[in-house]
Amino acid sequence: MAESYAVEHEASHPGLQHHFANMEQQREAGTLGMWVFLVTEIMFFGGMFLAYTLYRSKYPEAFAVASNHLDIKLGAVNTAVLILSSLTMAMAVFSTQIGRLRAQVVYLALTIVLGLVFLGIKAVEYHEKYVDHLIPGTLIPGNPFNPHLELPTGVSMRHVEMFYWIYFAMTGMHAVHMVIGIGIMSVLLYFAAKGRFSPEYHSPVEVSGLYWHFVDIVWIFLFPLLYLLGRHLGGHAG
Amino acid sequence: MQTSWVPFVPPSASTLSGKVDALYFYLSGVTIFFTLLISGVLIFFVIKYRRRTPYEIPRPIAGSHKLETLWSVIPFIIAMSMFAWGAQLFFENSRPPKNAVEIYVVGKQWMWKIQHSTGQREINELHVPMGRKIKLIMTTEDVIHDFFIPAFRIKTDVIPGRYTTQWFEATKPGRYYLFCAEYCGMNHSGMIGSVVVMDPTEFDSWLGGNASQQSPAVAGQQLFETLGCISCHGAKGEGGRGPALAGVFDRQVFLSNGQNIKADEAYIRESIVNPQAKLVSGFGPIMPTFQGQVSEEQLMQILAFIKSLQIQTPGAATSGAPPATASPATRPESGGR
Amino acid sequence: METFVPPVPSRINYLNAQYGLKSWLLTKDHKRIALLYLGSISVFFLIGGLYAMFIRLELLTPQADLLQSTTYNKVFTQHGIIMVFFFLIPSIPATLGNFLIPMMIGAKDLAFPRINLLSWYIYMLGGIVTIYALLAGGVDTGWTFYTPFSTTFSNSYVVATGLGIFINGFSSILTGLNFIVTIHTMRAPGMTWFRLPLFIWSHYATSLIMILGTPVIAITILLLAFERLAHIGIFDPAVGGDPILFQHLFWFYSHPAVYIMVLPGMGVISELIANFSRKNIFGYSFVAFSSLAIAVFGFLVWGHHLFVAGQSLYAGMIFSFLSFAVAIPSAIKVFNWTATLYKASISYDTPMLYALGFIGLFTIGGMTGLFVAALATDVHLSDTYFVVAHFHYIMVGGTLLAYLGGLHYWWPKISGRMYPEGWGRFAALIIFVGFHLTFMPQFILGYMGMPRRYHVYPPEFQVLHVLSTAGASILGVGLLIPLVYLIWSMRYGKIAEGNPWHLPGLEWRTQSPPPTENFEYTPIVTWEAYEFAPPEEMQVVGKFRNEVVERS
Amino acid sequence: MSEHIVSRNVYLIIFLSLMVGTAITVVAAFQDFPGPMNVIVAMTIAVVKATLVVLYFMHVRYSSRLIWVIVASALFWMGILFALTLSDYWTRGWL
Repeated sequence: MAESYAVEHEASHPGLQHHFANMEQQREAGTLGMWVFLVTEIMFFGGMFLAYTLYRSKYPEAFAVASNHLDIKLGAVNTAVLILSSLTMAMAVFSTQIGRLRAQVVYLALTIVLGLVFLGIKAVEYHEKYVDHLIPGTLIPGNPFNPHLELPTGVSMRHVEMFYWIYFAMTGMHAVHMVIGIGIMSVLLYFAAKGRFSPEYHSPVEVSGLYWHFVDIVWIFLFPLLYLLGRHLGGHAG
Repeated sequence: MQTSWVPFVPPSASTLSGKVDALYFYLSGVTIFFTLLISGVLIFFVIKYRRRTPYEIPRPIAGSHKLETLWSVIPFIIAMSMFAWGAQLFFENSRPPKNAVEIYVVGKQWMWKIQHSTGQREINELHVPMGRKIKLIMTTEDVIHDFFIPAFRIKTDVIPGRYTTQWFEATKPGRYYLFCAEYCGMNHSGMIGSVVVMDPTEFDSWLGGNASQQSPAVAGQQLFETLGCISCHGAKGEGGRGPALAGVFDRQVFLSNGQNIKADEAYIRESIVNPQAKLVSGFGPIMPTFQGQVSEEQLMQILAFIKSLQIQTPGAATSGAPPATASPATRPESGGR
Repeated sequence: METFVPPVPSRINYLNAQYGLKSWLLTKDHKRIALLYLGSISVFFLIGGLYAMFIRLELLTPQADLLQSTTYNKVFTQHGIIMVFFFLIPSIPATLGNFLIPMMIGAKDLAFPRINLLSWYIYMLGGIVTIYALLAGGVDTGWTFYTPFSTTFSNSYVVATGLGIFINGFSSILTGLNFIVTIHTMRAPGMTWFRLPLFIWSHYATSLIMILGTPVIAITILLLAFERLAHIGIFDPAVGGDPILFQHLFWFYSHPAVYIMVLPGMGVISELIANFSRKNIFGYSFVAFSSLAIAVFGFLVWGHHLFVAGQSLYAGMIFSFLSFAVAIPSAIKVFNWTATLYKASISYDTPMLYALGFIGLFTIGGMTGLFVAALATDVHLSDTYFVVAHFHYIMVGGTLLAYLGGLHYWWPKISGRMYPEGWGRFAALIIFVGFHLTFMPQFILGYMGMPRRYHVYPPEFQVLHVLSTAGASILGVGLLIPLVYLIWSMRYGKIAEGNPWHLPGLEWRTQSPPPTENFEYTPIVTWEAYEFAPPEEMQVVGKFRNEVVERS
Repeated sequence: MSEHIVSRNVYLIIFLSLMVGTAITVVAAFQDFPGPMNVIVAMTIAVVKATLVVLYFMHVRYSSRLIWVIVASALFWMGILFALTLSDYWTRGWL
């Protein structure tokens, strides 16, 4: 803490940066920094959640029809994969904290693999949407939004398209975060394999873990909002 | 153009303008008072307590809770008086009176298209009678515009995909500016026109001078037939597979989700372009959407027709009970849950 | 007065510790990064000022003679975008804040020096993308990017400009993040929250807005760009979207952004008022907490931009009420600054002139905000020149004056040289006069009904426009004078001592310019904020060095 | 501030609860509850799951008060964004 009156620079640990007084201060700054960053992430996704809320309340039928066309099995499996990856991430932090460095490497590698599995399943889903002409607007040139959906009377195709636009915006933005997360994990894995982290210096692992869990939380909300709401109105589904 | 005898104030030509001016003068007075007060005290202190010797250290003063309270509470009270005054005036003027004459306005890059209920059309000019309440029902074909008449102190955005309204009662004959106040692209500053306030008798003869044009309601009736609305709603809006439309305007509608809503312009428009949004209780989701199939002007004509149906069922508004032709879905305002 | 000999400053400082372009472009020193920002925002200010000049010249006559409509629309749009996103928002935080926050709290650097450098590069990247958009053809949507004009109807470089602003947003986020963490974790021993200079409090509040608001504009601009590129609608009514949602999201950031601009200015003014009157700030805690109150309330009032935009009547009333509430913390600040001067020892140095000017202009700017917060008058005034005048009083009269005042005040610390005092006072006076002449007529124009963003206007407005243009010329000259003499002083100015104004703040208790790690020893703070003492007690080798020795 | 090391069993329990939550929310989605109950059920489960992740995986339960304040303020500002924007949409029809 700043109040610890540590005046002389501790030269003890190679991980300590010159402008911090000690490891404790450095760790605190890192954790706090990540939390503040996550606040910005919450607000970033918040804008999209707001758009979703508004349009879902405006066009409930269209959204139910569109939502029922998503693959609930793949969505649920992906949710499980991501939760499992959160567990392996937490275990990676845990292993570092208690100094089991081999386990730490294994858990980090597992986290990366699970992240890749998630992205793979996501890619399969995106491909299905591509084949079904469910990609909105002219995002993919030459493949305009033109699904063969049976729409209940009065439901505008345009509003179904809007659901898919929100779907792609939100899951796409989430996937971008996953890619960044996997990148961070790979760097961590590299340094972990070189034995950089230890119980005294595990702050990078811990801070990256916070980010990973946050991405998981976003998905925990996306899954019901995009895949589940409207299932009970199953009759309308095309 | 008309000018005002008060310097720096635009001509005042509606029942509202004088009230807005009064609030404006109050706000200006408070602003000038506080600006002079603070500048005066500042200048006095700066001169009186100027530095006299290079290293002098004045005695520190920590602060005063009494003063802090004083100069939080007094500004708050003044601010609330401004809020209340402004809100009350705004509230009063946001609800168009029932007996107002309706004029349809469609904005488009970069002109104003205006149609009177008799069918008379104008572009970038709006002729209105003095002393009568006028309600503008406005929308746009492209981007957001804003219908601004400084002499009346009114302004409202004109928004694609929905209706906005504003109303006024002109008090002085003359020719006043009409501006587009929301930036709308290349020729934004060319999207100006004028409002001509006329003597009521003069206005009536002006309106009658071009009576050959079809009124919006008649045009709306034709659309009602060609678009096939009559097959469900009936030729006179008496209803059938779809809810009855005669007499529905401005009354409470009971929805299938258990809520009540007033059938105003916005609701009728929504029911045409997005019929499933607020289904009338007792009717299935069988109406197709007309989004993108009718132009803004056509929508306004259909709206005018539906409104005119109300007049053709006399007694509905006064009896308090639903007219025989109306579906069970329409209920008098007092019967809402 | 007893005389004392100031200690001989070490000749090594942050400016000459290393040489070469690389030592600047790869620096992690917050002071050097502040200078990088100072240079780049000055360039953007000049570009934005150039656009302002074209606007004022065109408006001399009621016809379109200098610029045609498409050009004029681009010019005012680009004036707004450059000034708001690339000058005003980073102005005080990224330069003065960056330079001073670690020094004022007794730290060696910000918590994340690399992120600090990164934020400058992101800022430059955003700036370059935006400049590219301007050169490639410009953008004509107004800085507000209202849909559906920006998504469907405009034929200009909306996506590229949006991308520039999107990128730039991250620079703002990272700066805010760095400040918050630094203020929380890097304070020197003894530097408690209530010993912090008010500059720090206001930067803390600013950083809150930066991290909470900026992400929302980022996602909004991103959605807008996709809507434009792929013809899919979140905001386009043609496909069921709602253009008002865009306005909500846009103003959720862009109204608090006004406080990002003015709060740091208020922090600077608190420093100037206290230090040039040698008095502690009257009601320190009220001024400190009013900064936080402004940051929080600032997020509750965005809907007053939508009073005539088709927002519901009731939402309008809520927003109007909250907008009046946010006036109170600002009023508290003005009253406390004024009260600070009571029985003080006031000097007439240039920074103090700017501070006094600020209070006057901010009072007018703030009070005219009440006209547009009141619903009935806002109906008449919104989107007229009244609004233009109002926010220029806040942004130019507030932020710019505070920025210039702060720059003069800390110039000896930053450059190690004094600016020429006579020229400084002269320029301050010219700017004050020119400013009033530019924007006072615009209030009147606004009430008379002159809409903003018009380059062709009815002839009866001409007299006031000519006055405004005349004022703008004076203002322009006034702004060029400091540019010239500050550059001049870097080489020819009088050498500044460590504490030329004899002030107690930590940033003055080290040499000018400071060494790379700011202090020779970690200071231990044993005094309150604005606790004035005889000069020899506030020296480079003050009591804190002895204490360090005692403790180690 | 000495840090708290969460035990492995806690992590496992949380993981299992999250999986159970996922299963329940999928099953519940196919039931036709009256009115807006489907949304409420789905959102409640999601909030509970997110809370578990935040408290245990992200160690907030064992963190300083500052972290709590940060998390709370993020939610508060999300609340502002939603509440005031929706206050416009929900009162559009009133007059």
